Amino acid sequence: MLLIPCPICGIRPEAEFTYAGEAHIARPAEPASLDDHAWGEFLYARTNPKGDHAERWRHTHGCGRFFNAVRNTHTDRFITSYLAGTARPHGTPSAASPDAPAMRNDTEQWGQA
Amino acid sequence: MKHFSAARLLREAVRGQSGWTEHWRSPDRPAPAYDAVIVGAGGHGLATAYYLAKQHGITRVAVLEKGWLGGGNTGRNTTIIRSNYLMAESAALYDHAVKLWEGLSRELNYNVMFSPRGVMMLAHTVHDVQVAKRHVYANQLAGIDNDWLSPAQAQAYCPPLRLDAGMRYPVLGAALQRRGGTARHDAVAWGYARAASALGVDIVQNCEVTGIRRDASGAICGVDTTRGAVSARRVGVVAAGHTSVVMAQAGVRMPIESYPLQALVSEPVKPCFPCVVMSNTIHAYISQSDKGELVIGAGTDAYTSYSQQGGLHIATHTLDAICELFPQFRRMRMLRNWGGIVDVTPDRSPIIGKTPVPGLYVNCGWGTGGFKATPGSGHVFAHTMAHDAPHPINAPFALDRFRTGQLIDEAAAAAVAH
Amino acid sequence: MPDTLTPDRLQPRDALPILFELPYDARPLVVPGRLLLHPAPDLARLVLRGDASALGVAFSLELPTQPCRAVEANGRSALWLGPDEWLLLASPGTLVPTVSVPGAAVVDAGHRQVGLILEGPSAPDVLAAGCPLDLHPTAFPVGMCTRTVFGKAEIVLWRQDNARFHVEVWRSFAAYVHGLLERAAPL
Amino acid sequence: MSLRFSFDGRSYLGEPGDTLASALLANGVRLLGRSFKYHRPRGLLAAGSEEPNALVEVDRGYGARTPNLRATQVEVYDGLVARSQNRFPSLGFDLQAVNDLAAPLLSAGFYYKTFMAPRGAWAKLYEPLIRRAAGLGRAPDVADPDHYASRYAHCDVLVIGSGPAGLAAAVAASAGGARVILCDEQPRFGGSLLADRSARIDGLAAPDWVAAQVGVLASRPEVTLLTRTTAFGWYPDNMVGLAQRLTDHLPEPDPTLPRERLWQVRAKQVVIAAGAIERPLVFPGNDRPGVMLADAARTFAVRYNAAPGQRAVIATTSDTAYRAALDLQACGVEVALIADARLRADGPLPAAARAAGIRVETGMRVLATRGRRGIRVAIMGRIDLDGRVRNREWVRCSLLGMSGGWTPSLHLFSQSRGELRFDPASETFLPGASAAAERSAGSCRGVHGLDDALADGAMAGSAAAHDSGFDAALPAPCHVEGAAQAGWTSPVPARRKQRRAFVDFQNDVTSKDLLLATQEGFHSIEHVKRYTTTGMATDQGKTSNMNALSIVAAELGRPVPAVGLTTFRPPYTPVTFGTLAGYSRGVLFDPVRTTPVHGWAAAHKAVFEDVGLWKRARYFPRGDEDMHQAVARECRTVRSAVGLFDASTLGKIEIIGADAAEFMNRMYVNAWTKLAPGRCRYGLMLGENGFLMDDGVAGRLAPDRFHVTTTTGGAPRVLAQMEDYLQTEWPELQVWLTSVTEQWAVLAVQGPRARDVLAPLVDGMDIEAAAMPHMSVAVGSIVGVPMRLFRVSFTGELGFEVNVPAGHAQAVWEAVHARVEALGGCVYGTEAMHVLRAEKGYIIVGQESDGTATLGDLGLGWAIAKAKRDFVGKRSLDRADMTAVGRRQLVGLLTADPACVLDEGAQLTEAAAAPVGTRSLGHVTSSYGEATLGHSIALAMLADGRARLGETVYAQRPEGAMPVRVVDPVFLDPKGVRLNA
Ligand SMILES: Cc1cc2nc3c(=O)[nH]c(=O)nc-3n(C[C@H](O)[C@H](O)[C@H](O)COP(=O)(O)OP(=O)(O)OC[C@H]3O[C@@H](n4cnc5c(N)ncnc54)[C@H](O)[C@@H]3O)c2cc1C
Ligand SMILES: NC(=O)c1ccc[n+]([C@@H]2O[C@H](COP(=O)([O-])OP(=O)(O)OC[C@H]3O[C@@H](n4cnc5c(N)ncnc54)[C@H](O)[C@@H]3O)[C@@H](O)[C@H]2O)c1
Ligand SMILES: Cc1cc2nc3c(=O)[nH]c(=O)nc-3n(C[C@H](O)[C@H](O)[C@H](O)COP(=O)(O)O)c2cc1C
Ligand SMILES: [Zn+2]
Repeated sequence: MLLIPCPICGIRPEAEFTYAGEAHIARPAEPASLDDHAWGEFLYARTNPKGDHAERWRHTHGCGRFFNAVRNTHTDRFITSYLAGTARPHGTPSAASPDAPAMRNDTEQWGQA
Repeated sequence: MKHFSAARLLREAVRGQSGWTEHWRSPDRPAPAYDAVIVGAGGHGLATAYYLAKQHGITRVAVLEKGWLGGGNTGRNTTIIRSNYLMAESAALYDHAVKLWEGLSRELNYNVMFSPRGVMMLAHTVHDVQVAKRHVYANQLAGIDNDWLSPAQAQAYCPPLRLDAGMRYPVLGAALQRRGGTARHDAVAWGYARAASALGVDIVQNCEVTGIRRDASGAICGVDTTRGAVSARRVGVVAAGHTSVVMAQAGVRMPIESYPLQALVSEPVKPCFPCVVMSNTIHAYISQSDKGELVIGAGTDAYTSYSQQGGLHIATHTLDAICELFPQFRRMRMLRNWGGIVDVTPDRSPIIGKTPVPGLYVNCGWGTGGFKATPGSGHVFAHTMAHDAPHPINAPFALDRFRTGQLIDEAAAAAVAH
Repeated sequence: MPDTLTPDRLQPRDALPILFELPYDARPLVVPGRLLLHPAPDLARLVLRGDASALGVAFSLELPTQPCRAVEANGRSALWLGPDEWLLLASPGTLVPTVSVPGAAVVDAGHRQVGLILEGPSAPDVLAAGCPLDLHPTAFPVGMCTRTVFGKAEIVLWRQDNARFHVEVWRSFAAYVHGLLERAAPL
Repeated sequence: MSLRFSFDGRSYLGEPGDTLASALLANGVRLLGRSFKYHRPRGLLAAGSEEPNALVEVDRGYGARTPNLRATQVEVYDGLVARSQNRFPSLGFDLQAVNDLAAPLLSAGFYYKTFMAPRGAWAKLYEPLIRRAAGLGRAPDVADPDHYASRYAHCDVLVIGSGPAGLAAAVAASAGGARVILCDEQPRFGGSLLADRSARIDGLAAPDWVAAQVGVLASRPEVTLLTRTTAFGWYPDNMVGLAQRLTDHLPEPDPTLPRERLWQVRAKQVVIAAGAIERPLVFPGNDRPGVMLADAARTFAVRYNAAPGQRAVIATTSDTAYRAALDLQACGVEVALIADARLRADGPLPAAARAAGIRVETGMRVLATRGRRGIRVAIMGRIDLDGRVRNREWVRCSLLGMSGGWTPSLHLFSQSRGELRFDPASETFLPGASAAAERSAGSCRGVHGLDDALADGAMAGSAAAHDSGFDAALPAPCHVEGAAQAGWTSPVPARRKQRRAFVDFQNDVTSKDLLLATQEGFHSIEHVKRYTTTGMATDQGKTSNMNALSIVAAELGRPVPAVGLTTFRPPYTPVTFGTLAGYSRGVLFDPVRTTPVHGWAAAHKAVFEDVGLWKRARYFPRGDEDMHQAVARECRTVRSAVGLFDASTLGKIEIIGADAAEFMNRMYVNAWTKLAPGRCRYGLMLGENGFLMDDGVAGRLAPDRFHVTTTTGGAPRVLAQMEDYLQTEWPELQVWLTSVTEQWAVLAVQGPRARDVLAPLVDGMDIEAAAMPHMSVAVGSIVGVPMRLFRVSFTGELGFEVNVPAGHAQAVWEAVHARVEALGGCVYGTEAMHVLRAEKGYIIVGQESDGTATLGDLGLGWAIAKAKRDFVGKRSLDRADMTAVGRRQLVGLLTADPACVLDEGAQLTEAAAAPVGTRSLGHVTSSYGEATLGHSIALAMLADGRARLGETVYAQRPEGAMPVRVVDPVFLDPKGVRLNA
């Protein structure tokens, strides 16, 4: 059972959380403007890196908040966590992903990843 | 390759086993060029190489494996084999595999111990019954054996099953596929490796693919590995949990997430469990291996990971489910608990086919249930790589379906795990 | 059609002619010298969401803004459950049935959940049978409250005293939580 | 005080503190088990949890039978009943021992090479035979009568192992007030000190020093002491699983006590002080009863006062065995010879042995042993450089104590993902870089001397306390006298080609098997393991893995670390399933959620069904009605009079805030802006993938307040999806979501007399059609209880859903029920509800739809507010496949035979004949008998269904195909006259 740093409540056991997939895949503001390929990428394509991964969690059985975290998927160790809607903190290593995601990301910094 | 048989076993017994030779060649490094390269020496990759050589005459093939062959999910799964899937596309794919399983030991001259002892899927609620019957009828129409059993019939087939009134989840019936069963997972990898090697395929272990090369036109021209570069015009990625990592080397983002999936075995006991039992409502499945351990699995951990380990709470939940179904096993003991990395697609169906990159093929997304498909998957994937076009059976499983929306959503359709 | 329906009448349970039913067999459980498990007294409950100060004014109680802390004043308690979420507990009949607070939401949860009290030196250990939080007083001091899990149920756990916990649980999970506490109580 | 126990039906006496192993040894019993494959007679190899041979079954009667327990861990109590396993008919005479003669045929992996013909023979013929031969003990066959406990625990420092290193660590760690848990798998703390008869620590004999330390620890309030507690597994973030055995050692345990308890310990720091395991020597006949680890022999003699033999030969490659020899001699065992394979042995211990008059030979090793069912002779000799044997000598003995050095216990360290480091000097792996907040101390990191182990433990303990935030001064070093000093030279490798010398005792893996595996191309140690099964037995290779590794490495000509160990995995020793399952059992397995009127329903003989975690009343049989009859009556009553139904399990969410309607617009396909307060709408929610996710009626209570209902099973999912979008996509919306599922109980009153039922009860409310038309909502009270009243219908009848606070539900239910009865109505359950809604063509999410159905497929496209720019799932609807021809669409079916009730799930085909491979046109989703309409009805998803209205297709049944006419799914009152009454 992982220990997960909720940015609001502090470090708490995994049993209180729900994993919610890769972070920073913002829903397009105008879905209708995306072609099928871009929409398919938004819905389904994931970085799935072996290494540092920006991901979403919800402290479901705690404060109820969704938040973002960077976790190393090889060691399962959390590196940092931060409030939903905020940018991935500077200085956190970003997993190399050669293809920029097709959709808009909500942070400048993540756009590269 | 020397033929395996009882007679040979006897001969070797007499002369002190001195005549046995290596099951497969172990080249230290890959040759500079091949007609086809397979990334990943799991069951699917090895089977692909075997069928490329055997059925399509493409023998200049390398299977590159970053660890030891068969050490991925092939070596760590609960070995359940069945084909009673709901969607016609899936049923066709998995039944293609089951038919190959039935003759596989002889085909490979390697006893993979395919044991059609029956796979029974329990229904605990009225909704389960509806779902199970829908499977049964769909399978029967497709010519795939799957029978609906009353609780008493289920217990007759699997005497350890309990029908006590006081159970939290009573057994309301079961769907039974008699042709389903188990096989010896390691032997599947070894048997394919041996047969492929005998046909000229190079299996190079401890050789990790670190880059995928593309020529000016964007087409595949080779791979980089920890043991040197290899040129090839056809590369098939069969890397299971690591698919996203390998495909990223070619610049392709995949609809895949990799989750830890745990399994465990008990201490070995004398035969006490005749078949495979799965309960998707309670979330556990169990069978007994030839050696006598109860082989038990359940659902994945909740987060993506490449750690090959998961949380203790998964094992405890798995076992509370097993003990609820089979309270007599409460005093049995867990001997070993391990994890694999399963590659999960949004519709829980595999991806087998071409990619946007010419010459690059992918076979992945088998998630928690691809062992059963090993022979069929290798067979149709070899066809795809040989012809640069899918076999009719894997045509529906194209990567493109995530654009068109033509998903093959077994999970959503039936809430059935593997 | 009216623009807005008349608000629900927030009725304290004992103000009604009929008995409130507890969803489990609520006999107190005693392990002498170690543990007492009994139903919490009858309570009115409101879920408060939104603007803390507006809600504080409306309910004449300064809501805690520090995470996972409860405050008690004027005979009512406010438990911080999330950055904009509090559970307000009060004796029956003492809550003004206000449902409309600007910039906030108020929902009656009086019947959604029930309260259990665990008292005695063993209380933290018995809770540890299903709650993965560290309940040592240094980690979970008096006055701390939080949603968490207990076995396969969600609870709200509030430490009222070193050896006294208040547990809130949705009513249909109460029998389970009570049953598990009872099973774990002998230690 | 002696304890009476039995083994294989014979009665023996033991002493308190005995294990079954020591007690049997003391009684002169040396044959304790049979091996897995060859059924070779086996005695004890070890004295602890690493024992591979002596596996027994313990039977407490009352169904509590446990297989595969190690005799070295079974504590003797008065009345203990133990049996040997894996033998027939008896341990002494085992017919399957013929396997041993066939050993050349049964070489590693033989089964992969044969049994392949004829096709199918494997499963029918060979496999059953192999299965019967395999396995060890017998699985229990009745439900386990015992129960199990579980708890989470948290500490600053967890210390695993209570030998000198562990005790010193625990004392040091707890000195400054840190929370410390000390666990040891043995019944007593002390580890190796319990078998130490010569060492004095700070002036105390070893056991007394142990007692003093335990006393100190017990006096510290923040220390938890756990004996009989195995640290079995290391999980992420320093979660360590402990299995505590509470009653197995008791003659008559209090039945209220749990048998075992799982501890899930979250430790800030861990000190691993798990000690080391002695390594056997590999020589032919090394598995005869009487051949055991030298330190085990010493432990039996010193700690248990159980002489493991009368005349001993000690064969060793290390100094510690000299200590064993000396102690055995002191306990009255004749030590005939110490044969040290090393060429020199001049340490203090060899000197002491020589001084004690023991014959010591260096450069000598065991070549073989002789003896039926137990060693009688050890054949010793020297081997020169070209492999020839010299000085062969037969030494008569009943005990052969062997020592190939010590293997530090790295199991938990490795599980914590620490890196192993090979130490060429001792030919062992040692802990290298840590990956978790842990440190190793004592023997398990190669610090073997007692004084060193004590100092190492103290240092580790205080460092761990320091790292978890406590002041921790290093205690003064202990003063140690008389202890065995560590030290050995490299273990001498096994000889290459020799007759069967056992490496993995339990799985009968010999050095030959390992060589054969490498010969056959299995070069990875992981392949060797799987091909030979070495290390895969219930001891997980504790005594064998290092020997296997060195044999394979030598054969491949590679350095040991280049070959490497196989992966360590939990558990350290086997853990009972029940312990891991804990309290989960029956009603504590999964919460049983019941509605506030459950008690009433149960009292009125409801038959319940499970829906998610809920129990729902399925039907209410009267007299001897079966389900079919009861449901038919309930349906007829609703259609003709009125029915009362408990719909409390429906999910309910209160959506409040200035932007509530906008939020609804985005979450649901429908338009909400214009819905007036007091009105309801049937809402449909998609996943972002465009498929139907959930449905339910939403009532607008105020401009800024909606009361939304969801399906029973979908409630958590819907709320989670709403929260997700609200928090992460549209945080600018002022909306709050609160689950009120359990706040409101829901009483559905449905049928032509529904209004008559409620009118007198609803405290002055006007519920006539004009004031409360279909799809409206009002707030008021009923029999004095606050109420939200919805006029909605899931039956097609005039209907209301009365929402009352759950605590008052039963009282309101009773009041309403009295009216229902008075008006000729009845209660009905979920089954009748299903029939009634099907007659109206209303779908059930999860039954008609299945996660692959679009609204178009379900005939619900009308609900989509076309003008909305966006809502969740909208974009996906434009994908090619979502509107393709040939999709399955919801239709009604009428069977040619009106009495025929199709099976749900039945497949539909174009023609009556359906040879294998016939394409399915779709399937029956719901199907019911002739309850009210006089004929059966079915709903189905049918390819291009709406274009087929009026056509006949065929439903395939085991009895034969049934022609069915495709009709509109609304069978009853298509104009909604009844509904709007
Ligand atoms: C615990 C568990 C239980 C399961 N139970 C079942 C079951 O009961 N029934 C069932 O049908 N299925 C089951 N499965 C799923 C099944 O194991 C897999 O779907 C199947 O084995 C996949 O085979 P594969 O050959 O594709 O993958 P793998 O066997 O994982 O092979 C992929 C190989 O690729 C290699 N590789 C990765 N990256 C690189 C690289 N860069 N270079 C070189 N090589 C690389 C890996 O090392 C690995 O050996 C289970 C899985 C797990 C983990
Ligand atoms: N010189 C040598 O070669 C040699 C070899 C072995 C032992 N020794 C002696 O052993 C002592 C070393 O002390 P030590 O404290 O390191 O080891 P130890 O063997 O005294 O103690 C280890 C303890 O750990 C327990 N244990 C092991 N794994 C466990 C687990 N997973 N869960 C719970 N308990 C577990 C064992 O039951 C044992 O009591 C020294 O006194 C030394 O003289 C010496
Ligand atoms: C079907 C099956 C049966 C197994 N039986 C045993 C067993 O009897 N003993 C054992 O130690 N491990 C057994 N294992 C587990 C392996 O030892 C090993 O844990 C697994 O292959 C994963 O590899 P890893 O633990 O080395 O990562 C079994 C694995 C499988 C898939
Ligand atoms: Zn939180």
